[in-house]
Amino acid sequence: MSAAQHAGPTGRSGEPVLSVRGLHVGFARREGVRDVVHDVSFDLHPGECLAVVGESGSGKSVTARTLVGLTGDGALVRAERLHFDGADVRGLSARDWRRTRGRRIGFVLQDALVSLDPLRPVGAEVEEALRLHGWRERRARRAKVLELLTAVGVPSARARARQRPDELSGGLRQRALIASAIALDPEVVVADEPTTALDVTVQAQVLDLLAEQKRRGVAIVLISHDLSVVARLADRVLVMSGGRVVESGPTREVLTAPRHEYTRALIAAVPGEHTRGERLSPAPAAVLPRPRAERPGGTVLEASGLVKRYATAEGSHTAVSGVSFSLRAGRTLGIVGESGSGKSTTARLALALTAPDEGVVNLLGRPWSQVPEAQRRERRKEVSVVQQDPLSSFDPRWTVERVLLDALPPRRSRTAGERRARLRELLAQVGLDEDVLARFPLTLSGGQRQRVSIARALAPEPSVVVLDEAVSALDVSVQAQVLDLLADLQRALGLSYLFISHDLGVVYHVSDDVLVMKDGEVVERGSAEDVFERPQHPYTRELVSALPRLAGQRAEEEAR
Amino acid sequence: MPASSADAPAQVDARFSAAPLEDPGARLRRTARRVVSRLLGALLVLWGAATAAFLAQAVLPGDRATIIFNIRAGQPIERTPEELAAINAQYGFQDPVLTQYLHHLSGLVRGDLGESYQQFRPVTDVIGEQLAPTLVLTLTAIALAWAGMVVWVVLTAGRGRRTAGLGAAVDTATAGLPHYWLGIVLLLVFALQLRWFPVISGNSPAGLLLPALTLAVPLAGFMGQATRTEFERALQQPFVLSARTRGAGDLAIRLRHVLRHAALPAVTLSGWALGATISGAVVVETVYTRAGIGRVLVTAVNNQDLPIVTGVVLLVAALYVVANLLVDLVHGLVDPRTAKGGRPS
Amino acid sequence: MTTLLLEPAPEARAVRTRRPRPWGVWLAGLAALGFGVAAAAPGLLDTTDPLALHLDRALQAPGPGHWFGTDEAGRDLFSRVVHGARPSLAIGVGASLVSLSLAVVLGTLAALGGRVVAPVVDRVVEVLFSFPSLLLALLLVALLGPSAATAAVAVGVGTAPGYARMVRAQVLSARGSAYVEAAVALGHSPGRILRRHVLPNALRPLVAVMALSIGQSIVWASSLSFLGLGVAPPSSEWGALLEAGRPYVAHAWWLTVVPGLVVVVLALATTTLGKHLQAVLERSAS
Amino acid sequence: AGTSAAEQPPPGAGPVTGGTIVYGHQQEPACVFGGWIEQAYLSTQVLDALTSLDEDGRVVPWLARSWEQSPDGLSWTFHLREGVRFTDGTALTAAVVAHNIEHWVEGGNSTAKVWLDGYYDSATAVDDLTLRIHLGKPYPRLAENLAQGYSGIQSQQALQTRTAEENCEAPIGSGAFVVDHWDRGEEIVLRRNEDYTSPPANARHTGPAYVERIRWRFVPDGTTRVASLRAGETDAIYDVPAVDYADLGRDGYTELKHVTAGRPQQLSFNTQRGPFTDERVRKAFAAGLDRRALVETIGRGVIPYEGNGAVSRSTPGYSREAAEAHSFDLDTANRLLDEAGWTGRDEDGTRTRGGERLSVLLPYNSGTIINADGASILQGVQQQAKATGFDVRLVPVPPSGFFAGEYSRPDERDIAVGYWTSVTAGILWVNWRPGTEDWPNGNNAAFYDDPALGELIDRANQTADPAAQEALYRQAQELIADRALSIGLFDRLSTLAVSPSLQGVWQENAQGGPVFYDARFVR
Ligand SMILES: Nc1ncnc2c1ncn2[C@@H]1O[C@H](COP(=O)(O)OP(=O)(O)OP(=O)(O)O)[C@@H](O)[C@H]1O
Ligand SMILES: Nc1ncnc2c1ncn2[C@@H]1O[C@H](COP(=O)(O)OP(=O)(O)OP(=O)(O)O)[C@@H](O)[C@H]1O
Ligand SMILES: [Mg+2]
Ligand SMILES: [Mg+2]
Repeated sequence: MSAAQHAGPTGRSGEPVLSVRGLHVGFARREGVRDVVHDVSFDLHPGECLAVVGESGSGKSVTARTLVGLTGDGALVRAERLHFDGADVRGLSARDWRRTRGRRIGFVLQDALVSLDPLRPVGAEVEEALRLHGWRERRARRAKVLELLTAVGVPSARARARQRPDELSGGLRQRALIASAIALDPEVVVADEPTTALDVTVQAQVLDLLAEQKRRGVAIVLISHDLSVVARLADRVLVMSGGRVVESGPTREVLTAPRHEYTRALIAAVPGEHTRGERLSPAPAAVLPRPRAERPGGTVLEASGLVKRYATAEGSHTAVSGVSFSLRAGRTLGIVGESGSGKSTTARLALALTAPDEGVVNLLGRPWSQVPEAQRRERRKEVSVVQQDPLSSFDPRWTVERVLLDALPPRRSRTAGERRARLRELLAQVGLDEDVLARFPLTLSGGQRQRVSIARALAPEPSVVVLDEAVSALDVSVQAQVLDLLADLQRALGLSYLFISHDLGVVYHVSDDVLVMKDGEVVERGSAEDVFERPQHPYTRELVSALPRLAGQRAEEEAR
Repeated sequence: MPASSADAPAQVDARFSAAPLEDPGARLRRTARRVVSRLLGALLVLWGAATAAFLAQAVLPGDRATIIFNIRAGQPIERTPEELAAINAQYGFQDPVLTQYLHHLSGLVRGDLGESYQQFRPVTDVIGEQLAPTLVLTLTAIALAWAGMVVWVVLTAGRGRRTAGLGAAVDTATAGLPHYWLGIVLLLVFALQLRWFPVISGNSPAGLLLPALTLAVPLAGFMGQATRTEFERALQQPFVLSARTRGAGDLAIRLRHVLRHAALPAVTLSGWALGATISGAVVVETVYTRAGIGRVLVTAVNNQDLPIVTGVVLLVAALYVVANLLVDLVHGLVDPRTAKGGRPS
Repeated sequence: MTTLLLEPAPEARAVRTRRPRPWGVWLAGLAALGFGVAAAAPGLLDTTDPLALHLDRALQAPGPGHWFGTDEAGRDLFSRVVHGARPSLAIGVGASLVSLSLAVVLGTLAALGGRVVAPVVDRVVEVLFSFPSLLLALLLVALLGPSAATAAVAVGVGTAPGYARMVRAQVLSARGSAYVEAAVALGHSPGRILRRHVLPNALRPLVAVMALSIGQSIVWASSLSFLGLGVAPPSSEWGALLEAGRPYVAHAWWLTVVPGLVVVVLALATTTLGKHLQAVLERSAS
Repeated sequence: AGTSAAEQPPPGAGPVTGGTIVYGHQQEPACVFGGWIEQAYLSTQVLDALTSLDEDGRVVPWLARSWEQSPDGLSWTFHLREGVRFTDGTALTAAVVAHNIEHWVEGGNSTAKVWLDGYYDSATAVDDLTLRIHLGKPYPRLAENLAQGYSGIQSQQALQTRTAEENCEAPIGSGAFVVDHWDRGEEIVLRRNEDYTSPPANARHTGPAYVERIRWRFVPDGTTRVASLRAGETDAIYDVPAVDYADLGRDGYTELKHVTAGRPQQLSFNTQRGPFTDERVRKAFAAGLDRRALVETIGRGVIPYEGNGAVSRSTPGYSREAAEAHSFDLDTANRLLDEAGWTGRDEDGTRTRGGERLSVLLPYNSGTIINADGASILQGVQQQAKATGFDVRLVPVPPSGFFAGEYSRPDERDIAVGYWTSVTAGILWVNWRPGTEDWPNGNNAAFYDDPALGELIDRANQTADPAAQEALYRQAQELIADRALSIGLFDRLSTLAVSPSLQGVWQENAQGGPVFYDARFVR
């Protein structure tokens, strides 16, 4: 094991609070033990933040869980050294582990949004940490809970403590979770993907919160697949791939001068202003360009004054109010906004899957939302959709083949042979092998599923595709491939995209024009450059400023 | 058998950035609206049950006056019109069906359930005096079932193949125990051999345990099956791991977090059990010699003592309505998320 | 390198995806096969007449010659149990079929019936729910006479409302699913979507439920026998056997224990298979 | 289980007065007074009747000191006991009794009415204590019939002034006990009548009863009843399951067994329709059954086999000859069926004739009339009849359907099964009287309308000389047996098991109900 493989103390003195050497973790399978983490080593000092990055399945979470003795069922953990605060934890009893967890090592789980007991008030969850570690007095606990919640930036903590997770926003939930992790002033906080699934603005707040802990001398292990997040907080980075550490070193060094090819690909895959018009993934997707009749120029999809209200227990809730847009042929219109801002509702209105309360949608110059569904059915092949969650958009009983066949317009391909040929063509367009046809979507990887979803959308040969969070669930590298694929397809088929995402970088990367939504309203619109370079509306400005950037980009910006 | 998986919890929703602080007037209005609609629903159910009972009587074979007469006499023979005239006149059996139905309904509205054909007593009396023993029996049984089920599930669910398998097998086996068999066996063992309990339970407190157990054991198995599935599902939820990272122990997690998540199907089942008592209890009442609605119903049906039958049907419907309300209430307490929009299903 | 197992703790198990226990499933399958053979061709398992009297051999305990003992008229209990499989399973399967078909119709109507039909169906289900199942059985027997078919219908109708609610919830969730939205977006007709997506997906869990309900139905039907409403004797239907053996419970335990065990074994077998089926279906669905 | 011996009273213990008897009975009636045997048992505790029967079945005085018939047999004079008071304070007078009889006939007790129907004309009070009953036809066994529990005398004032509910729940009589209260579904508690002065002549003591109270509990389940006796929770139980009978006796419990007189459990053939219209087929059915073996095995030696299809062995005038007709003989059975043309056999082994199967329908009232043992025996009948080629279809009829009159018509059944308790062979009249247009006989289960048989029974009923009367009754039974109109199966029993610490319980001789008047604890 070379010294370079583990991040040694960089200019820091003193004993590391966490010291790991030669960590291997395997899981017992029927076939035997399969290692998923190989030979991981690192040291972590007080007040230091170590980031572990890598794509999905690279062993980040397993490594993290091992640090608190919760690796998992049938886990086989081997390590040359596993020291916490100078003491070997390898032989720790269950009881000792329980005393350590929460009190000395705080842990923020990956699935933050579902990691709080949904039936209990969040205050009780934070309180539990205190109760488990010797805070006998109820009143003192309560007071401490309020103090903690306030400290992590929960406004009107007293009221919030009494609310359940489903009554809180993602950011507040994440903060409550962090509050419970730091409740007992642990020496180490392990934060597994603490900002995934958060809006940019909230993400920035959470990162600030962790930075604050760091300042107070807490050692932090930050796990993320998002390099831009890492760039903001970490002192050192550990890049993992396939369960191995492929590169490690100080953050700036790794991000600006990556040595390993994998790290480089990872960095290149992050979309944003720099990547506009460029490929994100190294290998070009295999696209069969298909000659196609030129679409008439001009507007393909046009909405004006859309309003949609939903009845709720509290009364009526306006999800979309006064939204207008027009999508031009062969172009991409991006819609960006935080969660709940009405993006998906706008998409459903555009697809005429739901009727607007006010306003109209025209498709290819003809009325679309105003006509009865029976008349629309015939024209639905003109506009396709790639839904937010690909998996749930497939009938679980159907194979990929059936899914795609079902989407073929009946008239175009009559014979089985023709249909077969069309399927092959579609698969080639989205870069999938033919052998996925027989498989169930469940058994496909996220990227494959998204490709199937795109293939289905392409099957009727539409002119407009509505993409609702088409890449949100994907890893950066997979996301890069899919974004490249979309771009290729647009070029080859002359498609028009209505592209919806909460990720500013992604929207910036793909869009010609951008709509920024907040609370159901469009607060800003214009060309991508205008919106992102010269934001007018305060909200947009806030969004853009909160946009995390890679250390490398930062450096460039500073240089400019 | 209510489906547990069907009552999907409200989808976790990050959209409400914070619960809006609502004005109390709106909440009051909403509550009032819900109460009124619940009441209307309850009335509809009662009306439906009363109508069903009436229709059932109308379709039953045989001349009602003859039956009443024959049962009073203990002889199954044909009667002459003269013999039946008095009874027909007394109960209005000669009237058109619609008249009888309206008469029946108007009686119900006045709270008059009529008089037993065989006991010559008001139905409200007959049922009233049997209601308490039945309720005591059922509620005790439900409580026992809960206790047993909770202990068993918490001890065995999700604890490795063998233990969990055993736990599930015991659930299934107990759920499949017929009441009358279990009842007799418990009686012979605990009352006759060991003399721990009286053989004839009557309505004594000491005599309550065995009959309640007889009802409780299969119910516990039944509830256990549903609870176990949910329990094992909940054990895999991230918040469990989250609690562990705070240093919580296994038992504490099972009791404080997981149990509550797994309890909902059992709550629903308890409500159902409260309503279904009548059918289950008759067996236990017979074996243990307890008074109760079950035996009243069986006797009444055998005697075609229709006012009592109708009375019991209405009572059960009312119990069902109450049980449902309670279940909703408890649902709301256990899972406050459902309280907002009302119980799905 | 040192090897250590970090807390092979229960929490770890929680992470594991639950796999069915293959041996349990095998055993259940074997039992189900046995029951199936007994029902289809009882002659293969037992060649004697289940109703033959042997007055000289009344109330003999289980032993050689009479595996399960004899009853008060010297009839061989093993033979009766074997020949009772057909009516018992007929009740179990019949009741499940009655109940589930009713549930499918009511549940689907309640979910998709719109503003007029759905509330009416909802109320009907509620009234059915609140109607004492015992009374229902008593009425049905009064109308149709005691028989396996009556018992099946009585149990089936009695358990239908619970399943109807389940179906309703399933249909609603399938209808609101993203794949249905995808089908709409593809321009498929409502009928086609109902046939291809909503119903198949909503009804799929019922296969497992059906397996679960078979054993339960037999137990419930056997309670009807207790009230003299079950299958007419001398049928060897297990519920009837149980009831017939009840007066002898203190003297000839086998008359109740054996049929009781058989019912429990059947319930265990169908439940195990049902759960397995459910797991298989879920694995391919979630 | 539960074979522990009964707790014997300690040595040197003697009878004491006072205490509460806990008695486990099987069925709960709707009212105390009524037409059911369950009601008769209860009525006997609280109501006195005019007459009683002694162990030999002879009528002895009760409320009536003595009685005589007019020479033409058309009027009976009953001399009532003096000084008897109902528990509401009113006195027993002839007018009161006359009112009672009118009350029964007018629907107050239809079973009592059945016994008087066709004979009774009117009842008048000659003076305070002399009652005269006028008959339309002579009825020499009137006094015996009035000994049944259906004929308990109630206070006229109570009948007239109290509600139906009150008279149902706690009728006012002059009996040894009064109804204290009734916890429906559980028990009726009877309290001693402290002023009791009117025990029947066959009672063993006079004055008030020894015990203070009787808790008459309703324990429907046989196993539970036995268990409760063994556990000491009851002092006496009714209807001991055959399978427990021997054990209880061995363990020291006193067992009482009364074969109720009247019609035994028997099979009546439908003589109007179906295969049994042919006498040979009826006889073949009878000969094809080994009824004795069946009853003795399933009845475990407790339930007596009864071959007589008309009356049971305890009925005065019983014919043994009739009982022994139709012994088990497969050859005869097969020969008779061949003769009757049922020569074919289908694949089940059922005989056929001209394509018609020899299939017969046997409905029975499950639960009340036919208990578990009875049902087993019927299944045995079905199985045995199979050997000669009968396909007997058993149909258990729930009580509601039964009383609704299902399977009561000739085209609905081939065999009827059932019993009817009675104190005399006069039951023959009830069961075999030919029906007429204006006076149908729903109780004629064989639908056998033979004026000759009817006339024979009627003549017997009206014959005052006991020996001559019994000879005529025997003749009727033999005629019934000879034509195989109905064949016997087993006698209906009233059984009691009593704890050794309770002595002096006896069964009244009309229907075998328990009498607790003379009972006392030994302590
Ligand atoms: N309890 C377990 N049993 C068996 N295998 C497991 C278990 N937990 C994780 N694994 C496997 O270990 C590997 C690493 O998983 P891990 O969760 O550490 O990935 P990750 O890097 O955190 O990915 P992500 O970014 O998706 O969270 C995966 O192949 C995973 O399937
Ligand atoms: N069917 C519905 N019934 C009631 N309210 C709804 C419904 N669909 C959406 N809403 C509400 O409308 C608002 C906008 O929802 P929408 O799904 O369009 O947001 P979004 O911008 O797509 O958010 P996300 O990024 O979380 O997907 C939210 O407040 C949501 O709760
Ligand atoms: Mg992870
Ligand atoms: Mg959305």
